[in-house]
Amino acid sequence: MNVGFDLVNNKLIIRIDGDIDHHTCEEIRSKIDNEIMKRNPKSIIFDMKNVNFMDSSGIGVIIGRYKLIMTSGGIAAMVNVKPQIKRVYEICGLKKIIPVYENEKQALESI
Amino acid sequence: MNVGFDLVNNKLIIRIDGDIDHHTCEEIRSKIDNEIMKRNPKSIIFDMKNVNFMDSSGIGVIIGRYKLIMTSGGIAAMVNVKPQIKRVYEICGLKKIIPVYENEKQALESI
Amino acid sequence: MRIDNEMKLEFMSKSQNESFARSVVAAFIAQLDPTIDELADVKTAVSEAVTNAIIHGYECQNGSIIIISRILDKTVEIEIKDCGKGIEDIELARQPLYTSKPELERSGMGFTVMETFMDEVEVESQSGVGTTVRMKKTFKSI
Amino acid sequence: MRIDNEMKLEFMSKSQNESFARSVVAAFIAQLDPTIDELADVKTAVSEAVTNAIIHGYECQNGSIIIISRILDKTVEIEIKDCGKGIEDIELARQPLYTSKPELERSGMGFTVMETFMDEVEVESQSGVGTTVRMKKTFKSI
Ligand SMILES: Nc1ncnc2c1ncn2[C@@H]1O[C@H](COP(=O)(O)OP(=O)(O)O)[C@@H](O)[C@H]1O
Ligand SMILES: Nc1ncnc2c1ncn2[C@@H]1O[C@H](COP(=O)(O)OP(=O)(O)O)[C@@H](O)[C@H]1O
Repeated sequence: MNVGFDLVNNKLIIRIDGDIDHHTCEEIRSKIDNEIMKRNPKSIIFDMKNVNFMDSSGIGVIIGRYKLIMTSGGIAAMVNVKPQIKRVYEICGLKKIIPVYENEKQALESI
Repeated sequence: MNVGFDLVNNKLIIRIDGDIDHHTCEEIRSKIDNEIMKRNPKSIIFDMKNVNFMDSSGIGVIIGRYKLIMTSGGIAAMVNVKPQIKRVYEICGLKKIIPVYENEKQALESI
Repeated sequence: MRIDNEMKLEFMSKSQNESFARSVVAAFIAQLDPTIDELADVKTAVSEAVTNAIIHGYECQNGSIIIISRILDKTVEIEIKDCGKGIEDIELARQPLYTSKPELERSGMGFTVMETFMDEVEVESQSGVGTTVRMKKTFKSI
Repeated sequence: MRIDNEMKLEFMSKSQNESFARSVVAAFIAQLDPTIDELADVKTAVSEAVTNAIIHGYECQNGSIIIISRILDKTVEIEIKDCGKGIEDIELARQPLYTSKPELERSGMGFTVMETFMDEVEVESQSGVGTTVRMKKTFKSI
């Protein structure tokens, strides 16, 4: 499970590559938490361009990271979200707490 | 199962689209035989560009059409053959009876 | 009713089989020519039920999961069965946000996802015996 | 030897299940990270054995086909079983170009393809009882 990172203006872009399910969750979670610990960013942006599948286990991971960044007063956003993932995301009520932007540029300007 | 045809200089190009296995064979066979009956070509060229899978049932269909065109003194060739199909083709000894060309142009010039 | 096609799959409760299970069901329903959205819906619902069998049913111990799927005309039926610990209160379990394992960062949305993406979801469970989730979806004809 | 993963698939002897069966085995061995060629080899061998069960074993009548697959380290074992008419002379059946159904334009190359693409092929069969084909292939580590 490949997770890439970029820090832009103290905003951590998290690029997940592959399906997010219970099997891949654990690794994604620990990679992200390590990076947040190390870089201490102001906010986080999930780049979902290379995620073709996500189920409610993935929602758990996203919410967990959202809570983590909240404790230090930060916020979370999501970009490049494909239709299947958008539907799971909406059903699970994430729309209300983690805004979705078209692309990275818009997210970086808005948060 | 889609099978397209083109007649160039009395040579029938047969464009098969999809997997060739026992399930799809019957339809491929009858479409090709109808077309050969109707157009009475001098020779036939199998265009395998859109075939990603073929097993020995497919070999049966190819040999069957080869025999059919042979009875009227014609020949058969094959173009745009992908690696998996080339391997099945070689194992089954088709190489000796049906020449493979890189592309349509080469086949049309050579046969 | 006439069954057009049927398959039964049995596999070990290992988390790498979550993606395997959804690929199998996707390959099976391919004969119904589902839309991309319909295919994604079924894969997601299957992923939820299989994940639940692994995490909750068997609590990540060894066990066997069975998927039976039937195609009748334009409808697919999918049954996902474990012989794990079972659900004590099914009604509670199906509530959105309810999870018995918040420590694992579960969202508690598995059943809600299944119910949203499939036309029907039926849960049968008995403590200490196991759980069966039965789902149905009818595809729109083209 | 330790089994790393195992699955069992049962399906109806319908020709549309030929592509289903090879997709299932392909999805199962994906966890071994096979090369494109290795994946194609296994899919082709599975397609041959399943087609034989449908055409020769059940002679296109209703029946049930079982695939059991196991992963042990870098090796996959695949067992394809029918309860059809069986093979009288296995040695003859395995000869290249031998087919009992030339009227169906069979090439008689099914067993040869299986033997070429897999490391081991074992055939067990009994007239009137059925046929089991057991194949093995070890993937090259990367
Ligand atoms: N197969 C199962 N075996 C035992 N308990 C289950 C099973 N499936 C679901 N449950 C119970 O139902 C609850 C809700 O499930 P779900 O909505 O999928 O949320 P989550 O998996 O996030 O906990 C689980 O927390 C668990 O207690
Ligand atoms: N599952 C089976 N049940 C009964 N007979 C079989 C089975 N598999 C193979 N055979 C016999 O072995 C012969 C050779 O098989 P194969 O090499 O695959 O060639 P083909 O399928 O083209 O006939 C078949 O023609 C058939 O008589």
